[in-house]
Parts: sequence; structure tokens; C-alpha cells
Amino acid sequence: MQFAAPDSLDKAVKLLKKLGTTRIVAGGTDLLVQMKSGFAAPDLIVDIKRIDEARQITEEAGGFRIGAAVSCFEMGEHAGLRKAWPGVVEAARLIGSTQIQGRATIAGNLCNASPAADSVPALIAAGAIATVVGPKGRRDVPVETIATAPGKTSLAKGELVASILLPARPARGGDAYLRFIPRTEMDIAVVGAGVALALDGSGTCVKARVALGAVAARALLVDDAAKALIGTKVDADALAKLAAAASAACKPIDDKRGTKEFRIQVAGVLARRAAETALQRARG
Amino acid sequence: MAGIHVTTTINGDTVEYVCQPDETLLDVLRDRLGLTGAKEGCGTGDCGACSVTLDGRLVCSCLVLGAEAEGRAIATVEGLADGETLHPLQRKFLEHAALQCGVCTPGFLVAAKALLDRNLNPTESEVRYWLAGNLCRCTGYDKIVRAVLDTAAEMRESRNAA
Amino acid sequence: MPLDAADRPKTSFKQVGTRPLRPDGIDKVTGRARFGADANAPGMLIGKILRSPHAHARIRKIDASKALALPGVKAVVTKDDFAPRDDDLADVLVNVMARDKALYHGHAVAAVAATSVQVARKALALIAVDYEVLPHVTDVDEAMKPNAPVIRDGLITKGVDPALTKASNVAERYEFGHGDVKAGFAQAEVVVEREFKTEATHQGYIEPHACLANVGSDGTGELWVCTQGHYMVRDNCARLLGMDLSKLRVTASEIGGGFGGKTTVFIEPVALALSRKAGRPVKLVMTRDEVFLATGPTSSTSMMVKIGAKKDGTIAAAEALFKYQGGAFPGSPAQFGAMTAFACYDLKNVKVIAYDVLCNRPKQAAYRAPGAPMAAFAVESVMAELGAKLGLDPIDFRRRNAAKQGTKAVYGPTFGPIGFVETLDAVKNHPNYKKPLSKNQGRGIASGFWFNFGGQTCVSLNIGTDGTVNLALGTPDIGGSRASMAMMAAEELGIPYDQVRAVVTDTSSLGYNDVTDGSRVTFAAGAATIHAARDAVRKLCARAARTWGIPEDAVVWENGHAKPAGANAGNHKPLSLKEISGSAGSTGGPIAGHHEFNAENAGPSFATHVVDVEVDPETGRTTVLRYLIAQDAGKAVHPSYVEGQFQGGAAQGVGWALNEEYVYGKDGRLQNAGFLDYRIPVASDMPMIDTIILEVPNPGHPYGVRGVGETSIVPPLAAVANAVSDAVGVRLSSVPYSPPKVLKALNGRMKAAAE
Amino acid sequence: MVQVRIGGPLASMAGGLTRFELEASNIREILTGLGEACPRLKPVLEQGVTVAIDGELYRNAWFQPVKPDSEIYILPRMAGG
Repeated sequence: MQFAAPDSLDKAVKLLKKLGTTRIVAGGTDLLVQMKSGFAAPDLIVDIKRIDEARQITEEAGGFRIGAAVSCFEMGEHAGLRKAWPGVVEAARLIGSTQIQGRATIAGNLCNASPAADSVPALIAAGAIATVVGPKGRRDVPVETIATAPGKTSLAKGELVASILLPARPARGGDAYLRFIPRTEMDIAVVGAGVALALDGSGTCVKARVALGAVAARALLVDDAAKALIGTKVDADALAKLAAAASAACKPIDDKRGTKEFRIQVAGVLARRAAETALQRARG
Repeated sequence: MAGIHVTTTINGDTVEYVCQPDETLLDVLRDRLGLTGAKEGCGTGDCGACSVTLDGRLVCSCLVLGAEAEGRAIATVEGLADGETLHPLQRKFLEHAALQCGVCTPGFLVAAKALLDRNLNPTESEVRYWLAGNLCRCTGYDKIVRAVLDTAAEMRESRNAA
Repeated sequence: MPLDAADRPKTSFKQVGTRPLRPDGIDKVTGRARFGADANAPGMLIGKILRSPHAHARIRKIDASKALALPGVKAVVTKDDFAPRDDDLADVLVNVMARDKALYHGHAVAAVAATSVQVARKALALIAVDYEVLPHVTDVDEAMKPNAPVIRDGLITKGVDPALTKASNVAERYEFGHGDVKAGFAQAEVVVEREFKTEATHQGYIEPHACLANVGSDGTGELWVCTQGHYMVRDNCARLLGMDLSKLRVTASEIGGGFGGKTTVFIEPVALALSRKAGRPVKLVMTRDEVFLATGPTSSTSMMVKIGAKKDGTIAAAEALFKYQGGAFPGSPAQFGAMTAFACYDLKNVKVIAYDVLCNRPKQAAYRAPGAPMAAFAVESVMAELGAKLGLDPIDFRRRNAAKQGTKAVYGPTFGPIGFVETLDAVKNHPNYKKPLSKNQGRGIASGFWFNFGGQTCVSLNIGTDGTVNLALGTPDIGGSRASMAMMAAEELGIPYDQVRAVVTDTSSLGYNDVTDGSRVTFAAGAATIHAARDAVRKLCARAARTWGIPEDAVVWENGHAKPAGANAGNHKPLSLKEISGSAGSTGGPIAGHHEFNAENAGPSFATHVVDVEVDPETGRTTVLRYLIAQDAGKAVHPSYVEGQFQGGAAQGVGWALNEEYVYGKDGRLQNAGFLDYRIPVASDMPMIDTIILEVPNPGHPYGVRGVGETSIVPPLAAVANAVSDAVGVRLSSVPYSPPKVLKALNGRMKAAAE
Repeated sequence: MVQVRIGGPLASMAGGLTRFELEASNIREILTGLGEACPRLKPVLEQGVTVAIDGELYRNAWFQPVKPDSEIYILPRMAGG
């Protein structure tokens, strides 16, 4: 096993291209656990925290670009980001403990490809774009296309997510993320729900994205749930339809963290509650 | 596996060590440097007993590679007291009997200090959520939370007096 | 010289009841304290254990040749390194290292010692074990069925008359009770009968098991280990390895929690065997998943409880059936469940039957009041339902039937002075009990009992020439007991607390001490400390008498001074402890006090808990809003640590009630061997925990002390369950009251209401 | 003579007998007498039991005296966490 800490993305890509299994350490909060359990035994570990570009949050086109090595805690410290996308920041700040948030990154959360990743539904709802850098250059893809199955991504050999772009927050827009866990902290989401919506001047919902976590093999973007809100005043009736659509979209499994029925029912509850918070935020 | 040479700062002192690429900072602290204050309760970031700060940021040292510490500044429980003078948190933990077995205590102290460094007026709820990554099985947390709140109050008072 | 009247507990104190800082405190807040994994030795190897991936499998062959050929591997041990036994350690040995069969997922099958942890891990992967996988059973009810796979060949149920002839998984049957249950139920006007299950939970101490073994070629050995009892470790290890007790010196490290889980040996004999074979020190530290897989959780249970009462609230009869599985070995605490279940109540007609059952799970270890919390969950849940049916306040209902001095306990004897009624009155008068509740909020009440134990104890107290005192103890300090011991010694000697240094010594320094368990240390080691101090005081008085040239019985000890007393004693200036010890070299040599005894008559402790919760009716999630404990401590030596015991027990019980459980897959493998998915309460899960310390003196202790550590975990399961039931009207038949189960029950109720 | 009562699993081992009258002045004599009166109990008694005398529990106290009118119960050996 080797360790490298390159200072540019180009160098990182060159290292990752090498033969053998390579893993990126950004926050390391998943990788080190996998190494400890013997689940991961990479030939090369590439630490990207010495790459300036990966360490920054920058404003771009009215939105924010979050480097792949920016910790969740740092996101919470960024006033502009917090104001624009409170749901995304909340989701990032729900991951693990204070200690974990001091290391974990949303890019890592995305690339670890756990269906239960907290930040992913929030990012999907926000319409976030992942900037992927690899041997063939850069490409921008919607975050929902990164994870393909538990632990599997669409990234090619040598590619890494360099940053995630959160677009400009729409006028009269708001987002929220909620998850269900049995304790108050430290658990993996049993269900997660992210909602982003925007209103017109009359308070009618003109745009909505609803994403669910931990209810399928990867985070789901639920168009039917969004449709339940668009064109409505996000009243009780619309929220009930949203909840029903969210529950209907679930394809969960029974596991040690929750049952199918529980996940299906609670997905609707959380989607509704997240939409209520997003609505309040959109109304300002 | 070739060893990696690392130069870092621990509790203000420059320290050099050689570690393996897959060796955690916790293992380096405990097994190479003899700093056994940080404990391994789980090795997976779930218990907080190995808490240290890395460039001022609270982390689980079991989820940091030793190699990552190059050029960084690490603070551990061993650096909390100033010579013979305990940090107010250490004193209040004793006064409030905020420890029983004491194995989680180093992690709690490091974590609580990281909180008070940022926020000297936390609510009970803020203390509880900040410390949610530090497991204690003995106390039920009551006396720990009281000790942290009391420390904050005392530190506020002495800051105002100064 | 007159000491306290021996037969009545002392009632006025100068130091006992105050809250000084603990002697080991500075070490523990500075990181200097050395726990199990904090020791190293020159030339040390790292030990690692290979564990069975199967729940039940015959071990046909173990081939370690490839592992032994790996550079850096210095020793491999298997069952062949331990002689088989048929005595009281037979099961302990089988659990330490599997013999013909792996009996549970995680059962140790081999171990290596290597120059680094990396090499040791690699070596484990190179050990080839040929398994024949056998059918398994992990559920207690399934294990009792006639067609269940029999886990231990030839196991015949004990306690059945006439004796059975067919082997089964039922190790023993117990029966307790008195009166005529049938006649009692005939008189009952309201009867509630319910079935319950509880899942296995783990003690969840934060420090994994760790030890450092060093065995020399001369057959002597040293062991550094985190344990609740280093004498137990010494005796068990020496016997398993064929060593003389005197040749194995065991030092107890600081211990990072135990709660009963460190009252036996797991890795220690393995580390010693590896060290002996390799001729080098071996450090063996469990990972967290090993702790969950292969140490002792408590039993899972299946229970039936039936209680009948008259309309005035008098219980007419009570009956229970308890089935406890204790892993693949006999010894679950089923009988303690049976004995404690109804101990809070004065019952004329009661019958309890209990079964000790085997499953393909790790060998259970004691967990804080072993067996009692589950039984109390069942009984106190039924009590709540019955009280509600009778329209009685839950405290009044319990009070009407409360056990008092003179009550005949379900397990036979008659109680002496006990403080149960006091706990009921205390919570009823507390403001928490009167706080109004909002929608979806509920209040639960439950009571609990634990016997408490004494046990073998040996203490030495040495007085230095400067008048300060070393107190040598043989009972590992888990929760601050050194502070309490130093306080009691200082109280007797009449010197400041900080002039007594209490130390837990190694096994070569004192006679045998039982493990720190059964809530025994403040009681038993405390009594031994008091007696050792009194022994020293006698000697101090004798030295003063000799100095003054007066009879020994003309000297009394007051406030740290020898004083002449009585008509003929003469007029002498009192001599302080410092003065007497300063001249000890000239008056007869060093002065020490000592006491060894078998502490008996520990005096039981009762508690009543009141918990308020809020349940989210849309997700089934329970939030604990406030928590109140009233418990009898006999006498609280250091009230802060008594409160700490109350609070810690309650928090563990809340975890057990709401989220903690061993989850097994259909393959018999444990699915949640880590703190991520074995969910113990975190700081934000708990409210402050209010405590009321009651002091009904225990006549069996010179200061009236009762153990307090265990009773506090007995009521919470039922208290939380009763609170959830009060909040949203559902009562589950099993803990944990996890959100999916609560939500399912709520859905069921909604559906029933709609129909 | 003292009256000794046994319960639980011990009683079934003693063929359902729950009461014994023995000549004994301390716990050791009780245990010896019981073992003689009912040999099937002997191994259990040797493994260790708890003896309750007038409500007070003794685990290992051979020489604890008993009076003729003492309430005496033989209980399983106890342990704790």
C-alpha cells in the first residue's frame, strides 16, 4: 500500500490512473472504516486535501462550488452557503458526529454511493452538478447520476469528483432535508427526504424537486412527488399527494435498520415535513 | 510497505515519526509516540474516545491516517492542562464527578474544549448535540453536561472580569 | 477502647456523605491513567484471534502451517494448547477456545502472535479451518422446541423430577413461590396476563477487553488486564494453563467500564498461552466487533406474567414463566429473573417457573442486576395495565402491595429493613410526578429490586511515618470506589481525606478478593476498610498507651488523636496519628491495619423510576423528556457517585428499552456488531436525570451502606414501556420499543379504531 | 433442631421435598446435614449455595450461627454484574 498527497488535480488523476486499486481519501470517514474491516485494501491512497481547488468554497454563477475536500463542518461555517441552501447544509451537518463532520465531505458522501447517504437527497433536490475530472478531462454531470448501486459509481478508472456545484438559489426558493433515525444522532438514515421548491409571486409552486434516500438501491429523484406540488399553493391536499407519491416511489428492503413498511410510510411523512420547511423558507 | 516520514506538531511540539501508509493517527499517537490519552473504543468513528483536534478541527484520530498529519497541528488531551494547572474543563469534570470509569473522559474533554473554543455560551441542547459523537456508558451524561455548562459559565465570568 | 456499637450502623459522620474529588481523578482527566490497552513491553508481540464465521459448525481440522510460515509469526495456538477439563472451568475453557464445535458466530477457534498487527491479521487469513456447518438456533422459543438442533450433546435438563432422559437445549428448570396460586386467582376480580420478549443487550463498556501477557520460561507469568476481578483472572488463567496461582501475578489496569461484562476471562488465557509459546510478551486487544461478537451480552428472553387483584387493589395471586437463553452454555440468569420478578411486592400466592436455555449465541455474561431488568419489564408492564384497569394511581397500587420489613419474598426469606415504600413516597412527592403532560406525551412508573452481594474481601491499611495512609485494595475501581474507600478510612482514622491514598494492588499484595460485581465494593470493601482502619486504631491506641504507660483500655481514639480516658488514665496531652506514626519505629515498628473477611448480609436495594416521554405518532419515535429516580442507598458515602450509578443505570435501561438489541440474520450471524448499529444512548438522547437518594440503613454494614450499582437498571425498561403506552395507547409485547415496532402498533390501533 | 427450607430447583432435586429438620448450629452443619438427608443435593451444595438466615443472605459463611427458631432458606448461589 502506498500513500500520496498530490497538490494538483492533474497529479491526482495521474496517480489514480495507475494500475491496481486506488482510493481517494478526502474525509476518510468511510474509507478508513472499510480498510479496518478488510472490505477495502487499496494499493494506493490519494489524499486530495493538499489540492487548493478541492479545499475551497467559491461563488459561481450565483451559486456555490464546493471543493471535494471541503468538510461538512466547513460548509456549516459558510454563511452564504447556509443562506442559499440551508437544506443541503443541514444534510451535511447531519452526517455522523461533530468529529465526523470535521472530516467528511459531500463529494465523499456522494462517491461512497451508500443509498442512505444524508447529503445526496438534499443535493439531488437542489439540482447539484458534480464536476468530474479524469484522464479525458472534465465533465459536469447531475449528482443523481454518480451512484449506480450500493458502493458503485459511474466514475471511470482515474476519475474523481473534484467539486460539486450548487446552482443559484431560485427566487422565492427554499430547500430542506430531513432524515429518520432511531436516536437523535450518530445513526445511518433509515429514510431521508430532500425537497427544494420555488414559488411565484402569488405563492404558487412553480418548481420542485423531491429526492429520497435509503428507500432504494440509490437515492431517488421522485418526479411524481414534485408534480404533486407544482401548480399548487403547497396546501394540505398537495402535501398529502406528495406524501403518497413519495411512499409509492419507495423500493426499500428490510434490514437491521428498518422494515420495508416503515420506510415506505415514513418516507411520505418526511417528504411532507421537509416540503413544509422548504415552503416556509421559500416564503422567507 | 514503505514507511512514510512525517513531521507534524503535537500539543505545540514538533514531532517526527515514520508510519505505514495504512496506519491511523490514533495508532501513531498511542503506539509510536506513547500518547495513550486518546483511546480506541471502536476504531470506526462511532464512540469519540480517540478525539483530537487537527488544525483546530475536532476529529476522530482513528479516522485520520498518520500520513495525513504532515505539516498539521494536532492537539490531544495530554496538552490540555498548562503544566500543573488544569484546564477549567478538567477541573469541572472532577468537581461534578463527570466521570466514572474515565475511559471516555479524554475524548469528552477534547470535544468539549473544541465546543467552548467556538461558543462559550452553549445551551444544554447545543452541548448534548455537540457531544453526541462521544459515547459514555457510565454516567447517563447528566454530570458531563453539567460540567461543560458550568465550565462555560465560569470561563465567561472570568473573561468578563478580565 | 470503645468503638461504635458493633451491631448498629453509625449515623453521624464527618466525611462520609461529602463530595471530595476522587484520588484517580487527575490521571483520568489528563490522559495519564493507564487502561488495558495502554501498556507495552519490550519485545512485545501482537496477538489476534481467529473467529468462527458460522453460528454452529463442527471443526474438522485446523491447518495453521501457512500462517506459521509467514515471516513475523511467532506462535499459533488452538484448543490443543489447553488441556480439556470436566470441572467448573470446562465451559469457560470451551468459550475461550472452541473445541470440537464452533458454537456461535464469533467463537474463537485459533490465535496468532506476530511482530505487528498487520502480520497478525495476514496470518489469521492463512489459517485454514475445515468446518462442517450444522443447523443452528438463536431464538429462545425456537431452541425449546422438540425439533430444535441440540447444541450441546447429551445435555439433560436439571431440576426436573423425575429426571428427563432426552437431551435438549434446556439446561435447567427453576421454580419459586409460595401460597396457593390457583386459589388466589379464584379470588381475583381483575386479572391481566401477557406475554413478552426481550432481546439480548450488551454491557457496552467503552473500553474493549485488553491485556498484556508475559510468561517466562521458568513458569512464572505476569498479566496486565482490564477486568472487574484480577484474582478471578489469576485463578482461572493459572488453572487453565496449569500454573501455580502464586506464580501468576495479575495487575488490574484502570478499567473502562464493565457492568458485569468483565467478570470472566475471554482473551487472557489465550494471551498467556501465546506468550508462553512465543517466549515473548503478547498484547491482545479486542476490536469493537469482537466485543459484540464474542464477549458476554445478556440473555434474550421470552416471558409470561399473570397477575390478579381484588377491586381494592390487593394482589390476590401472581404467576410467571420465564425463558432465558444464555448462549451456547448453561448459566443464563433465569433464576435471578424468577427470584427478583415479584420481589417488590408482598404476595400471598405466587409461583414462578424459569428455564435456562441454550442458543447458538455468545456465552452470556453478567450484566448489571443479571436477569432482573427483563423480569421487571414483564411484571411492571402488567402492573401498569392492572393498575389502570383498577382505576388506581400507579404509585398507590404499588404501595398497597409493597414489600416491607417482615414481608416474605417470593424466593423464600423474610425481608429485614428495606426502603421500597420510601422510594414510592419520594417520587409521588416530587414535582416531576405532578408536571402536566401534553398530547402524545406519557408518564411511566416502574419499580425494581436487586439482592446485592458481599463476598470475599481483603484490605490492608499502612500508616506512613508522616501520618499519611496507604490503603491497599483488591477490588478494581470502576466507578470511583477508591474515593469512597479513602473517605471511610479517613472517617475512622479522623484524618483528612486527602491523607489517605487508596490503590488497587496486584494479586501478589493481598489475599483473594472477589470480583467487583453484585454492587458489592462500597459495601464489602468499604466494610473491610472500616475494619482495617479500626484494627490500625487499636494499634495506634496501644502505642499511645505504652508511651503514656497506661493500660490500653484507658485510651480512646477521637478526631485523629489518641486520648486518655477514664478515671485512672491520668492527664496526658492527646497524641495525633502523625505523632504516633512518627515515633512508630521506636514504639514497636510500622503500624498497619488489616482485615480479611467474607462480607455477607449485603442488604437489598429498591428503586422506583418515573419517566416522561413524547412519541411521534407518525414515525413511532420516542423522546425521553424527563427522568426521575428514587433509590435506597442505605448510606451514600459519596453522593455524587451514588447519583452517577443511578443515572448510568437509567440511561442503560433507556437504551435497552428503546433501541439496543442483538440482531441476528437467518444465517445465525450477528448483524450489528458495532456502535453504529448497536445503538446505545448518546448525549442528545437523554434529558437530565433527577435523583433522590434515600437512606434506610443496612444493618449488615457499619455505616449502613447498601450496594447501589445494579438496582438502577431494573425499572427503566418497564418505566419507558409504560410511558409510551400512556402517551399513545399502545403496549408492545417486546423491547426494544423501536420506532418500526411502535409505528406498526399505532397503525394496528388506527386500523382497529377505523373498523 | 432447625427447620431448613429449600426451594426452586433444589426442591425438585430433593424429590419435591421442601422442608428438612436438622440438628445444626451453623451453616456448615446445615449443609452437611442436608447432604446426608438428601445425597442428590450434595453436588449442588458443594458447588455453592446462598443460605438465607432470618432474611439475611450468606454465600460462603460456614460458621454463621443459626438459632433453633431461625428462618432458614437454601437458595441458589448468587452473583451479580
